[in-house]
Amino acid sequence: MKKTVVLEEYAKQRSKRIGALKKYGITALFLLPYLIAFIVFFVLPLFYGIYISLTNFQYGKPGVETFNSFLWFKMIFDKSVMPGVFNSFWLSFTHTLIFSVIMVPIAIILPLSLAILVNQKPPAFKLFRALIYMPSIVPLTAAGTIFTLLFMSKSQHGVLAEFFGIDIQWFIDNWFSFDLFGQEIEIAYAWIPIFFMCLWGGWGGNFIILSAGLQNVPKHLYEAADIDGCSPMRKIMNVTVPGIKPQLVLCLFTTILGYLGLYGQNYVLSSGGPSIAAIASMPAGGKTSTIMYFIQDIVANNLTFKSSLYGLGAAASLVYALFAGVISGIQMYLTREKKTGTKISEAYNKWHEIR
Amino acid sequence: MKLLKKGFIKVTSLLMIVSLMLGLIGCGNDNNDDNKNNGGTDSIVDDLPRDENGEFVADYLEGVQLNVWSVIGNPDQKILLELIKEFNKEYAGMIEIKVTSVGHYDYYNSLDSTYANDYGNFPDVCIMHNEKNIEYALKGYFYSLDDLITTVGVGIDFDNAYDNIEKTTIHEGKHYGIPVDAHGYLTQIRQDIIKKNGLGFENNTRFIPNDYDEYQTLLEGLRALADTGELWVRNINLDEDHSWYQLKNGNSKLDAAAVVTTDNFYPAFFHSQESDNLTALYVNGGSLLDANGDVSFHKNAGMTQYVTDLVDRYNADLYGDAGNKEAAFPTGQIVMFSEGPWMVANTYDIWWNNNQLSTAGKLGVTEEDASDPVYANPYAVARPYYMAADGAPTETASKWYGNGHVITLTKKITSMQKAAAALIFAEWLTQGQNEDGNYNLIDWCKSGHVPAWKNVYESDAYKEAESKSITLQAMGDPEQIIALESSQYATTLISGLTTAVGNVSAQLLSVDGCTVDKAKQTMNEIAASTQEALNLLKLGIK
Amino acid sequence: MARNKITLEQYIGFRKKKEFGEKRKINVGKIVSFTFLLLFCIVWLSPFIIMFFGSLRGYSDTMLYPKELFYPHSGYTLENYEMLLLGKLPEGIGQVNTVQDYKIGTWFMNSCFSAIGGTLLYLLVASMAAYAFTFIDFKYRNVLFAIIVASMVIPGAATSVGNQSMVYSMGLNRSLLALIIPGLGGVYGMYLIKTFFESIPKDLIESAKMDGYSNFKIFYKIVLPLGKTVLFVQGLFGFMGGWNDLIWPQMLYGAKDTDLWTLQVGMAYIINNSKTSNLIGSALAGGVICLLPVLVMYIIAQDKIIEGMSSSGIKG
Amino acid sequence: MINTDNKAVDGGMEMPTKEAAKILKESGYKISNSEVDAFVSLKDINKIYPNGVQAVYDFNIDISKNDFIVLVGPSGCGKSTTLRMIAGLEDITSGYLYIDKVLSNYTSSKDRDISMVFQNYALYPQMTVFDNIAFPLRARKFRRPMEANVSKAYNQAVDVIEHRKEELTEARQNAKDKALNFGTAVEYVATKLKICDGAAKILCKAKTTDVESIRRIAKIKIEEEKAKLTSKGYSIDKEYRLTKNGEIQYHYVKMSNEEIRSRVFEAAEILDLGPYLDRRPKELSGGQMQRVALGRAIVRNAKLFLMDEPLSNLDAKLRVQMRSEIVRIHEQIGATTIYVTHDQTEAMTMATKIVVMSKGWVQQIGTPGEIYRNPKNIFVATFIGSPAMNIFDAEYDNGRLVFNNGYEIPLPDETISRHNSYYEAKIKDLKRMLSTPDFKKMHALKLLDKHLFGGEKAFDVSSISDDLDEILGITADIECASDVKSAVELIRAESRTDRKALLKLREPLLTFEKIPSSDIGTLHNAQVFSKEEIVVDNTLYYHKPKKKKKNTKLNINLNSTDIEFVNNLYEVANGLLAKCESALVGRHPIRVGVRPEDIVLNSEFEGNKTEKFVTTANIVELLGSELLVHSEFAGSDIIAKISTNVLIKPHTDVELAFNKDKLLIFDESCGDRI
Repeated sequence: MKKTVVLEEYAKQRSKRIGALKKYGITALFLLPYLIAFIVFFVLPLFYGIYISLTNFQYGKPGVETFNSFLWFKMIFDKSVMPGVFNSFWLSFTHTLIFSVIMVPIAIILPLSLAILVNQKPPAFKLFRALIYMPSIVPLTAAGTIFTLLFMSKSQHGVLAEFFGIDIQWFIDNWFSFDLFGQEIEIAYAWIPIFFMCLWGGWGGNFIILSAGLQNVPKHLYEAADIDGCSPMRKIMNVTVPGIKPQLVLCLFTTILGYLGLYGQNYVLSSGGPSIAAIASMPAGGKTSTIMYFIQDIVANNLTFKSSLYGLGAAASLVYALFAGVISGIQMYLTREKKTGTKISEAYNKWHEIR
Repeated sequence: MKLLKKGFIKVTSLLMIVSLMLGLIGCGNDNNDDNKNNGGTDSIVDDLPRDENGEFVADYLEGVQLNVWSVIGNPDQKILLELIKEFNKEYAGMIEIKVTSVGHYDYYNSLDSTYANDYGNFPDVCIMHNEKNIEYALKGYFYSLDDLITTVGVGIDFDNAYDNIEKTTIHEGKHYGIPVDAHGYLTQIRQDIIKKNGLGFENNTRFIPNDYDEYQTLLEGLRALADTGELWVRNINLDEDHSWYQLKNGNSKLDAAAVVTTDNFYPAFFHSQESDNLTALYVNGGSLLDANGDVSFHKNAGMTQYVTDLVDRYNADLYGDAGNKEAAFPTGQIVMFSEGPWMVANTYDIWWNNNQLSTAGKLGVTEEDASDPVYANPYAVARPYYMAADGAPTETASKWYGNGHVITLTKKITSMQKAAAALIFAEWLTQGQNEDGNYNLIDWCKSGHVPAWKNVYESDAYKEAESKSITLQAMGDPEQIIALESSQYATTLISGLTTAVGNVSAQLLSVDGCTVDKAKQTMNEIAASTQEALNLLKLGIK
Repeated sequence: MARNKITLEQYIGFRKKKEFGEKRKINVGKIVSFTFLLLFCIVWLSPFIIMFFGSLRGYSDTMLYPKELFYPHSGYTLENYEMLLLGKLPEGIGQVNTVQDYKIGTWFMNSCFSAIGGTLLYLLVASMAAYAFTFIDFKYRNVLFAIIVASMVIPGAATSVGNQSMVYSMGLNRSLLALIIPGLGGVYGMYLIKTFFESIPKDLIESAKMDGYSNFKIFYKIVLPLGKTVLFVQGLFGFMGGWNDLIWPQMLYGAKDTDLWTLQVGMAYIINNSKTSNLIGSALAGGVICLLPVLVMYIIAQDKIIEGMSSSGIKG
Repeated sequence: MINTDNKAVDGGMEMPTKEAAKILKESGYKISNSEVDAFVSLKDINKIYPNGVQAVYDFNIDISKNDFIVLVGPSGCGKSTTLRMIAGLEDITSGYLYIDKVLSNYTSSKDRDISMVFQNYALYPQMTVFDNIAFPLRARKFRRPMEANVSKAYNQAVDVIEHRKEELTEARQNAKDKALNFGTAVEYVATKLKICDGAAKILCKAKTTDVESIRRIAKIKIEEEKAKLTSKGYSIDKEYRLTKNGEIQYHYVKMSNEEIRSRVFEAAEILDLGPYLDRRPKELSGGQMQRVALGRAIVRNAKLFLMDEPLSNLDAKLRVQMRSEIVRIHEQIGATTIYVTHDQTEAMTMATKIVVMSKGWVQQIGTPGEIYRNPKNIFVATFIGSPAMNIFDAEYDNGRLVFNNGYEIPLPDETISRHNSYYEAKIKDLKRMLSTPDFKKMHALKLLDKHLFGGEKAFDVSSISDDLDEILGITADIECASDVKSAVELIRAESRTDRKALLKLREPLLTFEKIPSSDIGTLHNAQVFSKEEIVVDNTLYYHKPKKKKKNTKLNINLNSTDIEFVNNLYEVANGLLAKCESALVGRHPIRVGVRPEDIVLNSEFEGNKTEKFVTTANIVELLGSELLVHSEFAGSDIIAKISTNVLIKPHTDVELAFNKDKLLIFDESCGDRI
């Protein structure tokens, strides 16, 4: 028998449906261009990368590759398959870790202290703010040329050698060496020019974000701290730093990712550094190699590796992506908003009973 | 939290489906022609019009366009372009060659990326270095040419090419490229400084060292004189003051235009890495790969001698990377450096053996300087004779390494007409003769190359050209040049050898220097790592 | 200038203030920060000075008289700039196996086109997406946003090969679009804009909806004008990113299509060439040339950025 | 660190500067002033902002211990600036501030031992309530007697073991079944048995409960500590305090957790913040946040409490509740408090002493009742009391007040005599003022400025010569006469003079040193509260120019003589004098003020009331027990507050009358109450 429906109910249903449809239409209209670009140029290549890392992909001839049962991943994680690749990968891994452990705190504390100084609004602070940000807009090539000129050897008339008589073969000699779980790690002098180049121009963005954050810290908190008898140091720790916590978290996130993916500086300056004999012809077999250098050496710079070892490059970048993901996950977890407990109010109740 | 999880799964799965579907389209439509992977020529369509008995009809080629990539950069790029213009004029209407010159800095990079991603722009003919011929042929880029030549009936006959040069283009008996020329790195010498300071051999008449000992004594002599400041030096740059002066300080001349001083004078510039290493290897009978395909350059005694000599005999103060060699050589800061012959022929020769040096009285040139042939043209060029260590096998002792250029036909060619046109061009360049009878190849060789073909070398037109150019005289008989052994992993092997020598010479500069056995140990380690790279590549390609 | 008139009481108050000699509380913080910042800037900008003076040194000077950096032996010459801009080789150097002649003009235009065009397009697309993420609450909004933000972690290298073959298969690589279109999926800019849009009071949007504004009008009339500051900030970051990017264009355009190169790729090619035959002067001049436009753009925009960032309270 | 031990030296002594520095150092830079006996006193405090705006004029007040002072006034009257000056957040331009009899103009705000509650609470967002309140205690070091902690702890432990063993076991049992972690268990036991944390720790840790072993350990430890201390020359008195040859040694040490905990819990108990101690400020409501801010201030029991409009962000009901709470706390703690508000009801209900301020000037200081009953001038009268006092314009005709609608009120003789004596005093005062040299100079200035700023560039001597003579006459007997004479002769030398010469003449006239602040105060009131509101170019009175950037410096070159004065005090004083003289003689306009509750129903009121008059009640508001009748009389609308037992319907005529002895008369020109 014919389905009967209450008119009012039907009208409500219909308008609800049209409303939903319209809303989805609008969302599609707004979101689609971005989403398409995001999928086509990020998600898709990512899956294609994963697909490549599972096959012995020939750069020249796509489509001919066959599944090689995780050969590349075995090579990265199992020393016995190809010791040279294993050593060079994990060596560049340790280089990246040590360097970012040194650089990340500096790249946060230096801009933070400069931001605090500029926030004191000394005379001509606008000029200082401009000058401090300027090194970080210098493109990689220009900065590379400057620092190569600075650190060239005496015979090549490097500026440091010529003017200050520092006659160290920066890109050849070793600075010192130490062993880490039994494996001898040599720290080359070449790391010093890279360190100075990162120190010089790496943290401009952080400086801008932090100085913007500082200006949002409410003034009356400083006055309250004054009244409560705070020393300047304690004021910074209890008012300034918590005040700019969201900006600090953002800067920490981007800086960690930035230095884990260090490539430009050591490519331009020392192109992987003095080569280590044992892994010289392996991808990134140098003393200033980093993970990204290992990947780029396969994917872009070295033609023979590029044509036949592309899968290894894709696998290495996936391992790196996983590692970077884990690190930023930990960082997010550590800096999340802490939930409040009830410990103190319990103690209070007991104290109250006793009284 | 539950909603989030459920929502999360739904959205991620949606994203996955969309991207996979798009992915299939993405890599699907890569226009990968089928004939990419093997060398076979079956994919060429035989569209050549033949008359009844298999001969070609008269104008069987018209309007064929060839897209040629050439690796040759300045300064000899000009000469090649002129030759091609001439060819186009001669074959106007039949064959037209459009040449794009891609510098050696990224020739092979763009070859790879165009082949992989942008096949439409892949060249038809490549003029490239002969050592990379087989490597790229086996990547599936080039045709094997033997049967093509017979079908097209072009006058290229491989047996009158020098087989020591031709061997790099052969793989399993098939030719993958037509050799054009050969050129090793020549050593430039300031014979006037050697003569003035009395360090020449056979009582100061021969200035080119023939073996290690003579080379060593010459360098040490120059160094000793320079250290004590008695070294006579002069500047042979155009319209500079050419008068001799000693490096002793306190010499008035010295302070004025004090360019060369005791501490920036170096007897020789560092070996030009690649070709000198290979010369040392081949001259002493070594080879990059041994019979069963393993890395063996570190096993050759001569090679190890060459490397250890760097450490104990030619130590760091005999060699300097004296900045820019083109600028240091004329001023007298360095006496010997090695550079490609194409630079010598086209640039330095005319500059430094200029007539200013032979006209007495002007710019400080004395009567005696002007008259003496050695002082008049101070700039001499020679082969690196001294590379042979004392245990070197006799047949290779007097030879030297040289790479060269080669013409290859790429898989882009699918019509026999184009193949024929390409081969005709190759024949024209290597064997062709212009109207007054001498080979076109000779014009090319004038810019500092030695022909790879016997008939061209033996032709008297070449003899006459050789007499005029000191470079060709220095390069001598192509028979002496050993080209690279043909191998699929040429780049990795060469870079292995270069890194080995590079590492040792870098250690020389470093603070704690380098000892003989340390150098040996580095050689072996790098050889082992190159071997491992080889296995890796084999693994990848399987 | 109209003289300020003051009341007599005011005048008497000033006199008393002067007699009492109110101790001008010297702000120690200001003095310390001024001196430290001054020293810091001098040390930090010395590389710029070296670069600039180095590029004015003639070719032979760098070789023969290395010590005289600031007052070169044979005076300042624009030799290096001529070599780069006009391709005129100084007489001292033989043709250094350069093959491509330097097309600085086209490279500069390419760089401008890709940097400015790319940034503007990205701003439009990203702000529309940010608008959708903040103001329209469709079903899986938060989940989708979480996924997009999570993707920030994955490095460029992991997707570079896929991107490259994607761009080639779309045939983009024969035009400069290949520099612009892939960038539209960038996450950091959209995240920045979204955090700012969140600080726009919601009731503003609701009231506009009440007056019958369509979503587009709201976006165009209210949200964009309000968001001017963050768009400006992201615009500058985008421009800097686009202008200084080297790895992606270098990977994309091989050696042969030089007229598609950006300035950075061109400079890298020159610097690598000149580094081998150590024409340090021209390498530094190359550096100055690619730095100059970004510098000018930055000086114009710099106080706008800081004010924009601070007033908008970028919370991050 | 506040060194409260050395005695403050008397600031009044005269001595050569060299010696002064030495003494200052000895006294730890603490100067007190013998005359100053009040707990907190402010002498002639002035505040001039760099941009030239003067926020506070000559603020004088003496505050005795546990007073509740309220600074009240319209917004922008300088009340919170004064508070911030006392708190040390703003610099004091001139004048002396004594806190606890110590000159603390330039001591930093953390050494002034004050605590402050801000208008927007200023709580640290990232800390829990407990930390927020405990923050001041943790931030500084306190002066504590040095104690021999070890022996104290062990003695107490031994004592508990011997006598109160079962209490101990019971307390430990409680802690165990409440599953407290060790730290909180120790605190629990310590508070339960009222012993110090150290002792509680020993007891909780000691596994065996046998007395013998604990006593043995105690003896060794105590001996050890005693040996150590005596080697340093200390001896331990009964309460374990270290004494050195007699007096108790003090040292600055951070407060122990136990003490902080108990102090914070006490404050929490007063403000019943118990359940919220773990919360974060953003999770609390406005009232709770305000109480936390109060807690933070209380916990330190500082000498002085400062509150900057703490209730202004709360809703009405909560505000009333918080008011009573603050008063309760004030009585409980008894700390002197300075409270700033713009709501006069708060002032009336909470204050022991109210300071009414307007435009930077203190109008009146007094108890609420005093201020309510006899306000000093019309501003105080209208400001205090809600609904506000009704003001009428009337005329004083020797003993009678005549309103403009003919209604007359005969005045008692006592008011008349007060009226005449007021005016006579006023006239005498004004005459005295006008005869002072400074006012003479102002008079001369008036004459001169007429020409100077008339707009011409050059003047011929003849046209201004009579003014010159007059100036000479005026300034004849004051000390700058000679300079004026010489300047005039210079002008007279030529026939035409230019501005420069006149400015030269003006220079000596510009020095005013000895004008007492009270005079300036009266003239200020005259200008601001008089009826006609002299339209003063108030660009510069304390009012922030909107357009101009906030801190651009006032671009007046003060030591140049080319300054144009907006008003001239001589003129004002003269005008006032003229008015007062005319007031004495015949009819003169006057302003009459009547409180709403003093307008009574004619039939109801028996007391001494004036003639009745009939008005129509436009609006009648029922306010609980009273009626507010809005009507209109003699040209200005009035509000009467009448008890509700007579119901008045709106728009009906009603007979009202004024309560005669509550009539207030205000002088028309300077707003003072007569």
